[in-house]
Amino acid sequence: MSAASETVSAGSARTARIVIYGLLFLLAAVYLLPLYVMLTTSLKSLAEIRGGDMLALPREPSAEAWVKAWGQACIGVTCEGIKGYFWNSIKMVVPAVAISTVLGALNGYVLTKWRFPGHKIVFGLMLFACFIPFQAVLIPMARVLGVFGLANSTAGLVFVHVVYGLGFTTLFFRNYYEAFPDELVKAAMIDGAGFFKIFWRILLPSSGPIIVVTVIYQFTNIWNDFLFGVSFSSGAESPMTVALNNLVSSSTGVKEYNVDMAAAVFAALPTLFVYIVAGRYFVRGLMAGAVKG
Amino acid sequence: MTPIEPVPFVTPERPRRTVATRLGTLLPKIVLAPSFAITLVFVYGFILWTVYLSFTRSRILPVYDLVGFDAYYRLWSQPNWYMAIKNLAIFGVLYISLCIAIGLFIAILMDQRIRAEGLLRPIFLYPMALSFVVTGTAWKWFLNPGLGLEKTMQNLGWESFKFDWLINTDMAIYTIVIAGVWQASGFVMAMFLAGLRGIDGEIIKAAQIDGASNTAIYRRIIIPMLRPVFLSAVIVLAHMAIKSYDLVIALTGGGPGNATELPSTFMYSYTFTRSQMAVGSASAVMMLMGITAIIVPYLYSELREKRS
Amino acid sequence: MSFLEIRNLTKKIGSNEVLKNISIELEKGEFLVLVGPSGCGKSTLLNAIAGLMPLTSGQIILDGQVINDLHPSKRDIAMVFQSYALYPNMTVEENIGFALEMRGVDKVKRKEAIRDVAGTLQIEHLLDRRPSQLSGGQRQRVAMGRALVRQPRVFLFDEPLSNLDAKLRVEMRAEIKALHHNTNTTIIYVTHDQIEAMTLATKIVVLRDGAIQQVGTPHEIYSRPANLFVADFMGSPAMNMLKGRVVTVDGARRIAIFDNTVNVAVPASVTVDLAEGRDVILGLRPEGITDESLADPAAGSVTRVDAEVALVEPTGSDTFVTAKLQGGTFTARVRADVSVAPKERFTFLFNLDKAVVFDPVSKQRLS
Amino acid sequence: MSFLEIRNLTKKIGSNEVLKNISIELEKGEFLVLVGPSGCGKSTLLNAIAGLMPLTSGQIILDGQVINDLHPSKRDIAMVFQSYALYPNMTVEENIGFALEMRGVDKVKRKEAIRDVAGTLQIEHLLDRRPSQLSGGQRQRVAMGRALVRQPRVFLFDEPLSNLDAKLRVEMRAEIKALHHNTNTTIIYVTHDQIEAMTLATKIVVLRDGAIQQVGTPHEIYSRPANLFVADFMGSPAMNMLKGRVVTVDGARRIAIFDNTVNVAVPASVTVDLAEGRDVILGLRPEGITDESLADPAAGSVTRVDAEVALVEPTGSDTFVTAKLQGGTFTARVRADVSVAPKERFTFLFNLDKAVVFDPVSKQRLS
Amino acid sequence: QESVEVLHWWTSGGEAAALNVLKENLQKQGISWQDMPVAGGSGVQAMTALRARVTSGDPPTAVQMLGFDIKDWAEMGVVGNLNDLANEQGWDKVIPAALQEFSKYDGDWIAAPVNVHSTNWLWLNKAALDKAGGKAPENMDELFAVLDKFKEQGITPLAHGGQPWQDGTLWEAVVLSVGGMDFYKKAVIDADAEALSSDTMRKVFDNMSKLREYFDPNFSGRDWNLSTALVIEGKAGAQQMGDWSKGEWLRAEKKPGEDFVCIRFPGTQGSVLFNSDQFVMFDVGEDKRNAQLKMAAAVEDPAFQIAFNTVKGSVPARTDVPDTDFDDCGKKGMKDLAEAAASGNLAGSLAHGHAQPSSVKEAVFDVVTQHLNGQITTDQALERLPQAVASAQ
Ligand SMILES: Nc1ncnc2c1ncn2[C@@H]1O[C@H](COP(=O)(O)OP(=O)(O)OP(=O)(O)O)[C@@H](O)[C@H]1O
Ligand SMILES: Nc1ncnc2c1ncn2[C@@H]1O[C@H](COP(=O)(O)OP(=O)(O)OP(=O)(O)O)[C@@H](O)[C@H]1O
Ligand SMILES: [Mg+2]
Ligand SMILES: [Mg+2]
Repeated sequence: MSAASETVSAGSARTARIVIYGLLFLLAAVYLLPLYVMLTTSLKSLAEIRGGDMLALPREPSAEAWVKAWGQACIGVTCEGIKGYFWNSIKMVVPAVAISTVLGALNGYVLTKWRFPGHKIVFGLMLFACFIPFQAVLIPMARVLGVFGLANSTAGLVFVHVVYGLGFTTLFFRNYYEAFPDELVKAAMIDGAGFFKIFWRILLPSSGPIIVVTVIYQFTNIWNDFLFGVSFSSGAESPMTVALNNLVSSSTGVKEYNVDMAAAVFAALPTLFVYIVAGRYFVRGLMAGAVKG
Repeated sequence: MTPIEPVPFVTPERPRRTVATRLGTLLPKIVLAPSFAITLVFVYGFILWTVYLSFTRSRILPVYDLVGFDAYYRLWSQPNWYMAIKNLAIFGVLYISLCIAIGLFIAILMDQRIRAEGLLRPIFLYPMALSFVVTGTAWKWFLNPGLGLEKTMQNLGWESFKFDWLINTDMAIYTIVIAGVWQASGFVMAMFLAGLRGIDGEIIKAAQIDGASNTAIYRRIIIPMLRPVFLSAVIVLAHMAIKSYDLVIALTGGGPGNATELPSTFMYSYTFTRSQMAVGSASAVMMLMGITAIIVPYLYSELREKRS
Repeated sequence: MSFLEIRNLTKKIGSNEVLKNISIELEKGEFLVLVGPSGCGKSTLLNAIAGLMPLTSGQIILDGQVINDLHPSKRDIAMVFQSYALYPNMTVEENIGFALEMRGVDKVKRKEAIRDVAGTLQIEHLLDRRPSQLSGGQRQRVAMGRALVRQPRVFLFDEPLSNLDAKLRVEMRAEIKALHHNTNTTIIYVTHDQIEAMTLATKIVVLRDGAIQQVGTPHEIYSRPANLFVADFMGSPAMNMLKGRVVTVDGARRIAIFDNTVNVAVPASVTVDLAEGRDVILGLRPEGITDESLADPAAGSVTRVDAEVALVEPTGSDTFVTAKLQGGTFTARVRADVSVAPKERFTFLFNLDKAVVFDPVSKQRLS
Repeated sequence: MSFLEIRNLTKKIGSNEVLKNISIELEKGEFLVLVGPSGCGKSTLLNAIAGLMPLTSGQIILDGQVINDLHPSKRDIAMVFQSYALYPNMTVEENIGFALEMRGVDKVKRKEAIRDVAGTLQIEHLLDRRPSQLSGGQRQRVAMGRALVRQPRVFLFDEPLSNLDAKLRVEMRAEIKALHHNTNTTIIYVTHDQIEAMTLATKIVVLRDGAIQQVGTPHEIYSRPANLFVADFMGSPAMNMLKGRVVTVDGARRIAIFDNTVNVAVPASVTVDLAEGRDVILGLRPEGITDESLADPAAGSVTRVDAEVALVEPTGSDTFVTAKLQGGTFTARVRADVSVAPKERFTFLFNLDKAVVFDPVSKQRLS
Repeated sequence: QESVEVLHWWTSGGEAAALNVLKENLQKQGISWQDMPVAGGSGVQAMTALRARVTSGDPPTAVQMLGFDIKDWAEMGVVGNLNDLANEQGWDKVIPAALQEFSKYDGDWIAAPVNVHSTNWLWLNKAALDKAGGKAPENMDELFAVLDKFKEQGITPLAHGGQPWQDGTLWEAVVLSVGGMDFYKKAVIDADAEALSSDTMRKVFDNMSKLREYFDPNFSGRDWNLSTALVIEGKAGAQQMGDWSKGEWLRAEKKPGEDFVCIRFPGTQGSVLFNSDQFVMFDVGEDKRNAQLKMAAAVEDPAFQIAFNTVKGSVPARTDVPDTDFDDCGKKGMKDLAEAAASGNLAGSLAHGHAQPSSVKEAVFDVVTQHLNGQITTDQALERLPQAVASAQ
């Protein structure tokens, strides 16, 4: 057999690169459109929004809407903008993410390194829990929160998010720890470490990638949740999404689209930040376990 | 090497199991127990509760008198419910397949040693970070013929350009697909990218040496090797499709007419706005049965495979 | 009573009996090597001794105490894993010190002990690195250090050298030998490598499918394998197994091989009576078949055999020659500079002093 | 002109020069083995030949044609990867047939070719399985089959046996040897294993840090290493390196070793003039130092040395004895059943015929 | 400190400002106001939140609610009792009976009505109307004639937002216009199956189809206030909408009679379809009861009634409030209401929950919306309407 003498010409390789980059940037532009619309609209005046082109750049950019959305816009009878609700969300998200992540990590640890008969069934049941539609649990959950005295409180919301986040966090950590060498646990046992010591000193410090994935996933889901927020909190206690909804979907009155959009961007900032900063680790973390590829 | 003092060695009096060792073996279960108990009560307990409610005549609030299958008769006599199921079929199939196709396509492009990867990755991922409470308005504008794409194109001089799916009863469900794909395809891209990065480079080299062209390598080797990722992606997307609610409410509110009703919006509206809680519960039960039909075989195969 | 005694140990995983009624006794200071093919249960046995998995039945008695139900952390046993199992998030220093820390040894003493061990293993300059920044050999030494720092009652090594390249392996082997020599601790060591087993052990246990095949000194195992499996498993190239039959020549019992074309004296080690006409298998290691110049001048019973050379494999230090004769092939070891080529005839010297005889049915050695 | 010629090949990765000015010539049907320590550039060189990475400079000429810019798929070269690189989504049959399919061979012919190869490798019964359902040894054979089915111009093997256990390794080695013998194809083979290198190669190239140290037949490499590195790298246990000085005794040039306590004849291979007083290093492999019974009767120049035994390592087939003498240690290979114990004195026979001499400064062999 | 927690969906500027009057009034009495706004979908989310609160055993003090929802909740036995206060202040006399229907359950006062909206209004851009002849249409045919003229002017004739409740609002106005009050009562209030599939109803649906042709293409899903804006800006000629629409005009600094014209939906003169926002007082226990009663009293305070209703566009829930502070449209509304109440031509609005429970209401919306969007034909609509209503009951 003889090989055809064909050389890779530098020219065709370059065309291929150009096509790839072209496609990627075109797609990126499409993906960015909604964000672009939100940003430009938030910088326009109301008159310009009504009369102008949605895709046009603002003629006289102004940060007024931003200032108003943050500190002055009226939500119900209080006109202090969304900043208070922003902190509500933070107060809810941080403990909820932390607790569900820690519990998920512990569960994953037990389910992979301390197996007992029936561990698969336990895991299967916990995993299936990821798939239940949340609308179905609102009423009984309200009852339970009432009984526990957690109704209408941030603690209650944290509790709800932890409960319904457990399935996913357990899944993530289980898949990750599945690939974690058993020998390390055995070695630590022989070295004299106990159950928690092994977890704390050996597994947890090596769980960086999966913690990133879990935290990102939980953070976005909890931050963006509306249903639980509107059902289990009220008034000044409400998370960001509820306040945003009150701002943008009030049924009467002049719609201040620029303020709405500015508020929407504020509401999205933390999650955007998380994805931009941790995107690289997200893919890495997915590689490390969440996806079995 | 100077010997260090031998560490005092604890000798148990009896060779039988001590309380300490027994506690040691129980500890993992004790740690797992709260999570498991919570899941049992708050997921499975609530599912049972929902099943129970579906056999009552609950309307505005739960009542607990059993009346048999009344709610199910009502449910299956609702044209809305059929519409919801039909829409879910259209939406589910398109949403899952488009997300996977686009996600895979972008992932493959991104895998070509792209310099700007750090810049592009978050751009494709960010829609996942935004709730539809946030992006709904922007999307509504964008798809609205009077404000968005159609108008922009016409302003740009393409007078005959028409894009009115949002208000077209036959096409509105596809706008939901568009927005949904926009939101989730980046996440799927990340999953595929992770999968691609996990493929052993030597296998690709081997294929090159075997004489495969680049397209043949993708078609015959790489994409088939991503099978587990496909499976994970389908599961993740299927569950998002079934739970999709924000998307519909923000974009069309179920309209025009009931053209974009989905089981999730159906259930919500029957339970909470139409004061037909029993029918809502019945629809929830049907949804759960559908989910079970998809997920349980997956879980079963997934957990079985581990044995070998 | 022995220092470590394993009595009738059985371990089932599911319905699979991974260890079958294992009994081993070990004195203090002995170096026990476990060998056997992959999957025969070596790691399982180590894990059982370390307490990392529950037993199905049987007892493990250490220093007079039944330790079946003792938690691994209380057994005072150190283990070096095949994969090293270094804690990836800790520095070398922390890795080595971890066991001491868990036992509550104070910081100053710990540091001292770590320095000492690191000195012995010549890894002082690596103390601040993490495992990912070490080469395979360095990792191996750290894993060893982690065990050494503790001075446990028993060391367990699970194929600690299998990931190293040949050169480093030789070095590390010497270090382990020196360690054993200097500290006189009790060691149980798993390996695939025949040379390691032979050079390190004071006692070898050969396992197969969870059952003990033979227990003995390296010399016993090599020279007087209990059965065909052990004979075939130890040694590379493997022992030549020649089909033979007992014949009487000039009134003396001899063994006819190569389809009766050659007959050889019955090895001295065979003391049982061999009935005439009985089928046997004659085992002779490659180094028992040599060229003239390599033959052992002290050998008592030597037979010369002419055969056609099939394959010549020079390894540098020796040359292995595979030859064919009447429906049988055998491999001989000849001096490296002997000139021999395929298809030629060559005269081989069979040293029957070194031969062993097996029963072809029971597969046991006859002696 | 040679069949495969590599001319002044240089490869930089970043600022790191991974291959330095490599030139190799290979005739059709030769079996070239590349050896060298981990990270020396062996895989890189194979990849360069296969076209899997661009060169920094230099030329690769195959069958008279410069193939630098030819795509791997057009070079008609087959490669077996260290990790096997089987396509996990395809059955064994599809794996083996993939290359043919890519070349547009029709289905019937493909099937036939696959059957043939599978027959040779004894994997017919595995054709419907997937790689994940195979054992290591079976995978190795499939990887081989994938290369064999093609009858390419050159085979490249990257440590194809390194993942196998000792027994299987010996078997596979024989199969590769037979393959080369029967088909007379050109093979380039990377290995860590000295025995593999020695037994398979018609030509060995020793690499170190991307530079060629020596090219030669196995015998040349083993017996006449070009420098200290090659001498030390090939052979296990390693060659003994003894510090020596040229002296004149009774008018004859000799080499004094062990702090001048012993002097030995200058090996016959040293033809250069050694000035009196010159420092040299005398290299002698363990099998060149023996007990009385193992000594080569044909040896020309033998010196007896009495030394104290430090360590005895019986490997079964031989015993390695390490002994100390006046600020130097050496390892000897003695007959397995010689009785020798540490601390005793023992008489060793140094066979100077096999010795080589190196310059301690340039580290090159003197000859 | 005593406090009231108020669940409502009046989150936009004007309404919230009006509520502030109530809040400040209460604060003067030492009662703090915990705001619990839940916007969106005319109270859909709010009702979800309310369910959660009630189920958890911690209901808010007062909840903004409409019509039949009040009855539903009262039936659950979770609401409070305002009888003492009502008797003391004589609510029976000043609050119209039609409202009391919803404010009372089993004869007990449970809610404090805030306002009365009426839904059968048509809002016209004065300039456009002048161009079209200037005469306000008085029946469906005249309406179509005017709409045709608007079309000739190149503007959208009828600004409509395609959301189910807006479709329903339009539909009930057409029902009233085509069939008159008796037919409305029979078909809508009594949900008479025959009436729902009668020829009159066929005419209603035919008229709906006809009206549909006067919409602009972007109507689907549009919020009502955006439609109003179209009329204000002169991009559209008219809008059928409840009186809350007036707030938009006022905020745009337009004057009734000068810039815009408010008329009863053609053919419904003399009849009023109403809905009334009420604050339902939940059973919150003794310690919070005092504050709750003070809030109820404050709601019925004429000053609040004026302040709130002038902003909201509605008319006061009490009949004894003077109309001096109201504009022309407001005055007209108050007069219409009084007359209709007297003549028996006052009926609850279906679209706003004052004619049927929400299950039936939504069932009707389903049919109306699907018909309006061309998903079903008129024949199908006539067939399906009685079925949907029956199965929802
Ligand atoms: N968790 C398990 N479930 C079922 N069988 C197991 C399990 N762990 C080990 N085995 C089986 O037990 C047997 C012994 O395994 P073990 O790991 O002890 O072998 P080994 O001798 O150490 O082999 P290697 O030399 O390959 O390390 C094997 O046949 C293995 O398949
Ligand atoms: N992508 C890379 N970037 C930088 N350096 C690299 C890269 N790939 C290989 N190298 C370096 O090139 C050198 C040669 O690598 P190569 O894989 O050829 O070694 P090798 O001889 O095959 O080693 P081994 O026996 O361990 O397989 C090594 O020092 C390695 O660190
Ligand atoms: Mg093992
Ligand atoms: Mg390599």
